[in-house]
Amino acid sequence: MQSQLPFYPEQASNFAPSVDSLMTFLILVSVFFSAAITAAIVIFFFKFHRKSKNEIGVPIHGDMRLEISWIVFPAFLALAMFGWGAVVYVDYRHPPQDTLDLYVIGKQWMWKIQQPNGRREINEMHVPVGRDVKLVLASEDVIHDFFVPAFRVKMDVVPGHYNTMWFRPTKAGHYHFFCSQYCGTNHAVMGGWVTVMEPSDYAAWLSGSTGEDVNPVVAGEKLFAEKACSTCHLSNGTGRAPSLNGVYGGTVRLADGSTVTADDAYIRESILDPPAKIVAGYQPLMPAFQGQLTEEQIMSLTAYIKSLQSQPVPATGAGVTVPGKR
Amino acid sequence: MHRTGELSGQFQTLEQQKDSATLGMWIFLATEILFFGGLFLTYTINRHTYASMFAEASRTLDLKLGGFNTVVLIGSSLTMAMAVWSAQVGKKKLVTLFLILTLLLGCVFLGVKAIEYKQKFDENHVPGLNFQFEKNADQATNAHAQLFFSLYFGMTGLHALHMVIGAGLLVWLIKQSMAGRFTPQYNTPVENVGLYWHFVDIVWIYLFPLLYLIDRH
Amino acid sequence: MSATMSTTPPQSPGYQLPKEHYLNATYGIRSWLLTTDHKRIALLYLASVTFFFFVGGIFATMIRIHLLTPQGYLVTPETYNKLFTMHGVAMIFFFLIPSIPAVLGNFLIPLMIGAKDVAFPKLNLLSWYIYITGGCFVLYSFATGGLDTGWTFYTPLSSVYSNSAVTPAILGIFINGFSSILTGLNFVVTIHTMRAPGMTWFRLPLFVWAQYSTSIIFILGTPVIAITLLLAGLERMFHLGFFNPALGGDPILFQHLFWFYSHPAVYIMILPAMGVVSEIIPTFARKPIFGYTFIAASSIAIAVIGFFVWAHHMFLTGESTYAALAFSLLSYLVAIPSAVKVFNWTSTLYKGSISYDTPMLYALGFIGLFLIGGLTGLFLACLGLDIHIHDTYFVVAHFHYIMVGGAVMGYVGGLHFWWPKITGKIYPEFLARLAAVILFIGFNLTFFPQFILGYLGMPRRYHDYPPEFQVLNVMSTAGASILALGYLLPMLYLTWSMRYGKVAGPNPWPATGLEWRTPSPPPTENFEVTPVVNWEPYDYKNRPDLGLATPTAPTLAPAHGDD
Amino acid sequence: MSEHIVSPKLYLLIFLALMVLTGTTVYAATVDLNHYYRGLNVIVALVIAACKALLVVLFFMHAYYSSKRTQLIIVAGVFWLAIMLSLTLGDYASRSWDVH
Ligand code: HEA
Ligand code: HEA
Ligand code: HEC
Ligand code: CUA
Ligand SMILES: [Cu+2]
Repeated sequence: MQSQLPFYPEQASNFAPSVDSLMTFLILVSVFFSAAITAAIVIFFFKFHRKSKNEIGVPIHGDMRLEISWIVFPAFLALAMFGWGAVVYVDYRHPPQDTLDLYVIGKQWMWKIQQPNGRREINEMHVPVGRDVKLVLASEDVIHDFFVPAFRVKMDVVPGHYNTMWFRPTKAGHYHFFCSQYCGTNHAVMGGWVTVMEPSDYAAWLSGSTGEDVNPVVAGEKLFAEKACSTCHLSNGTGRAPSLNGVYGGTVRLADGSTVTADDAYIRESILDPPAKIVAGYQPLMPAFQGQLTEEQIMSLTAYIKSLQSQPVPATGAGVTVPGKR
Repeated sequence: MHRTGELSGQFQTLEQQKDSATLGMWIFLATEILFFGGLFLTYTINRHTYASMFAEASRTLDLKLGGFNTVVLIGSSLTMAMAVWSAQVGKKKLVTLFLILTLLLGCVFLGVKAIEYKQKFDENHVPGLNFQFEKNADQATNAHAQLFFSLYFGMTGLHALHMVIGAGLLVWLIKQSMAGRFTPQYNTPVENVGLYWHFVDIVWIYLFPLLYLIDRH
Repeated sequence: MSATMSTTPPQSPGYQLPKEHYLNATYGIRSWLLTTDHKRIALLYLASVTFFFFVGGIFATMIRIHLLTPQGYLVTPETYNKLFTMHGVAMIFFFLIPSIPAVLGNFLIPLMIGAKDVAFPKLNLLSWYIYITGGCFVLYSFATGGLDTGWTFYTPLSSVYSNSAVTPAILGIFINGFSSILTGLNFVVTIHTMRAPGMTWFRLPLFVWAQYSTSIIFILGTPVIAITLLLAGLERMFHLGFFNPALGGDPILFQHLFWFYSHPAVYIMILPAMGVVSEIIPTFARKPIFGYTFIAASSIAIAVIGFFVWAHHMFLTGESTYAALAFSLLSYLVAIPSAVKVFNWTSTLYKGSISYDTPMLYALGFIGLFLIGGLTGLFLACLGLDIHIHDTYFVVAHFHYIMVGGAVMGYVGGLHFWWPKITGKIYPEFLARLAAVILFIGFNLTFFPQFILGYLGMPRRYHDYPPEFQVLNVMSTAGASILALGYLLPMLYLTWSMRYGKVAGPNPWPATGLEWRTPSPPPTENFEVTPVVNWEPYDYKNRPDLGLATPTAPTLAPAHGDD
Repeated sequence: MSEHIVSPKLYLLIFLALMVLTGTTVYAATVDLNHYYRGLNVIVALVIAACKALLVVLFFMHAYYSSKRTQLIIVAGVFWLAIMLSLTLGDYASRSWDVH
């Protein structure tokens, strides 16, 4: 996207102004030091140019006050840079509550994006303007990186665990996103476009979803039966495994006495590597599913488990069964 | 470490030459700490992530053989130290004797290690070669157990490689010692190989509990 | 302390080369390939690192030509990826890391401290052979399938997914590591035990301090990259899982291990160049360096603190926020000693007697370009800003400013400065100044536009980019062709001068170091008699032997107590 | 470098101490100490190993009698290892503090 200002890409998210003013501050400091030192060199050049062949300079060995001041003064500036940068970064690493969650899966060399209602996109991402958007990032193979210059945000997409990033689009439009971590042959073309829409347009676009998209909750429910999760995880909690109703987002007590928050990463780990965190009061019976589920399937299962929040517990205690399973 | 104990050209005095050799050896050992350090870091992170799997896998190792080897290796450190002492006090025969003893103990260690490796091979516990942890272990269990055994072979293998190099150095020392080269004035090679040998011992002192002794209860 | 020194003949034009020196002491290929003379080993390194600079430079040229147009017409994506990887590997591991230490360091450290050779001459030769062996492995990888992992070898791309010749390359770098370790070990021992009488620690030339600090990193950092690459190599060969998440491993762990070495390694590249600059500036300003102790101590500080900052390359990998905060703060801490150096160099010019011989041009160019490179390092270390500029061309510009504008300029400047000592001949001054200016201009044109490209959002390692970035890319390529010409010139006239240059004499500048108190080129054993040092470093005032005017009458005043 | 000659008796003593410690570490591993404090088993194993290593360095390798310079090198090696381990593990440990 060509910008109006030649040295800045377009500003289209809440982070863009903060990053740009940080940039301005650092440029000012840099210009100050570069100018001061260049000026000193040039002035000394003319003033102290060797006049005769055998001339020597005035022996000056040093000056303690100068040394201290040029240690302390830059140190203060450095602290300022660090502090300001830290504020922006900490904000970036801590998504606010109540975000619009999109799932992003990177694989050589394309991006798969899933909207909360299950609508899927490839190398395209639609988001509403003014809403806090959180991306949950997963990779099927190597490390990728989701980068939107106009939003001034990027985050590595690391196989084996979830990273999250967030932003709030501030301006409707069409913006480039790139893969910014080298990932093999077609790394350079592993990009696409983010479309920022007015909320009403976005809602319309979402509902215009074609029937082919499988709702992840439905897909997850199906998998839950197929992978026989449902044989242990009875929804009334009478089975060998804890009921998953209302687990997501809550706090789980573990066998070793510690507690964790049941977020995406925890659910993922519980599925792939159950012995890592054992729920208090249960045996480590659950088989590890590592290597048997794709990132997409894990996300569907997670979406399903997440949806169990609101579902009433079936009165029969028969657990969640889906008619027509294999 | 100069072959004959004469002064080599770049030095002014024998004192300086010896000083340099010792300093060089210690610096080399410092690099070795960091070299093994990378492995220990990898080990720590994986053991933390897969704690129960590591414990389970560790229990398949032969504690008796491992313990025996620990005793053997520490014993060889003792004989090595004695060899240095003999050289320092000028007992030329004893130097040779203790060096040979050290070499023998080193070989015993390597022999036992070979037996253990053979067992692993028979149990399909060698990563990269049809690794199968237990009969019906699922994919994830296999992968995590394989991590343990990769580290086991990586760490003990590198350690064994150091032992082999040490054994080579010992052979070289023994030859010189038999020619009566080492005297109270000139024994830097014995001392320096000694330092190396003790270092290799220390590595094992850490490997033994980390690999063989995870939650043996 | 009286300055009674009688080794150097008085300055007069019409020097003759000494009859016998290290170059003509013995003849024949064997006398070179089996030499244990540190000066000859330095020349062996000179030839081999120059070769790798060519190799890397040719890849760089192809990169720049390919990037002339958005779609790129020169090579396929696979090939492009191999180009920048092989460029990075050749330049970093086989050119820049060994360049100043193994060439100038090897040649000069014994001369500067008044020793006959390094402490372990055979080990020194062995280092070179190890380097060559490692180099052969890497060249083998380049020739048979190339290497397309990026110089950073991130897993699981390098250990599982790449189809190129990764294993031999990893082995080559692994082997090469031992060359670095042995060189570092040799230097530290030499500096500790081989100093001439009177050469106290605080009389050491700053170049030696810089080499000492570099050696600390060689010794304590290199083993970690060795083991890391070994693990990655084993993972690739035997399908193990240390860093492969599909098998339970952790790719971030690889990055920690990699950068634990590779960040300190950037100081391996810059510290020696800083040492060179610290020699050149007092010589051409003809006065003691400003704040000797601070410059010496800052080298050590950089070497040590440099080990605490590595994860600033990993701010966006998902490392913990707390770790990111700590590593960012520490990165700012390591900038302070660099700042101290810059300020002290500049102050040294004050009230100097400044001449602008070629080495001085390079030194001043170094200050300017290193400054920009270093300051933009602060942008990258700034957490909030790195979110945007990480892995863009901003990073590429940052490190070329420091490594090409800084380290390579320092190396080329140092080569000019000590060329008379190495060969006994003087290079053509006019051509040399011209080349320095061309390099300066070409360099800035090549890499300044890349800062802007980066901020506009062009990711690095792209063979194909959106068309709006084209103008700046064309500028960069234009600059690169000037740069290539700039490098061609010194290669030609330096080679030419070896035969046809004017005879230099023992101390053409004149400079104060011990290395200038022996004939040029020096005899094999360096000094006819072991020198005794009884003057302070860079002390022009109390050195009547240099034949320069002194502000006061040339009495043999005490060496210190002047201010 | 003044050379210090350590008596064989001391060597033997150190060797015996090492044997005792080896026995202790094996025994300690068979007792469930984690029960008292999470990870106590590993901590005990590592403390014992550190003691053994210290004995070897100080006496078999004569570091106890060596120059300050030699001791500094040892400390540096261990210190750098500590940098690597602590900062890396610090990253891993503090990731879970980021609960939001
Ligand atoms: C010789 C090589 C060299 C050197 C010396 C440096 C020096 C520095 N580098 Fe750089 N760097 C690289 C080579 C080098 N770097 C390379 C190769 C990469 C990319 C690797 C890859 O991914 O391929 C990289 C990447 C890199 C990153 C990661 C970027 C990213 O991927 O997102 C960061 C982040 O913090 C960084 C920071 C710094 C800092 C703070 C310094 C500091 O040491 C700079 C200190 C100097 C100064 C600051 C100038 C002088 C100071 C003054 C005049 C006073 C003013 C000072 C203050 C106000 C504090 N560098
Ligand atoms: C010491 C280190 C060093 C040096 C000296 C250089 C030198 C140069 N580099 Fe750099 N470069 C790196 C280290 C270095 N580089 C690293 C580590 C990377 C990252 C790799 C990665 O991402 O994995 C990189 C990446 C890199 C890129 C980014 C690629 C990408 O991300 O897609 C580019 C693009 O412009 C580039 C250009 C150049 C140029 C034009 C030079 C010029 O300065 C070179 C000039 C030299 C010559 C041209 C040879 C000598 C001249 C002659 C023999 C004259 C005759 C020749 C001709 C007429 C052609 N380099
Ligand atoms: C053989 C029985 C079994 C099967 C099959 C099984 N689980 Fe479990 N699961 C358990 C047990 C027992 C626990 C509690 C102990 C633990 O944390 O490992 C558990 C814990 C969990 C948790 C953590 C719950 C919490 O309260 O924090 C999640 C999430 C989970 N399982 C998901 C799944 C999914 C998804 C599947 C299918 C793909 C599945 N499980 C299949 C037995 C099973
Ligand atoms: Cu995906 Cu780069
Ligand atoms: Cu760095």
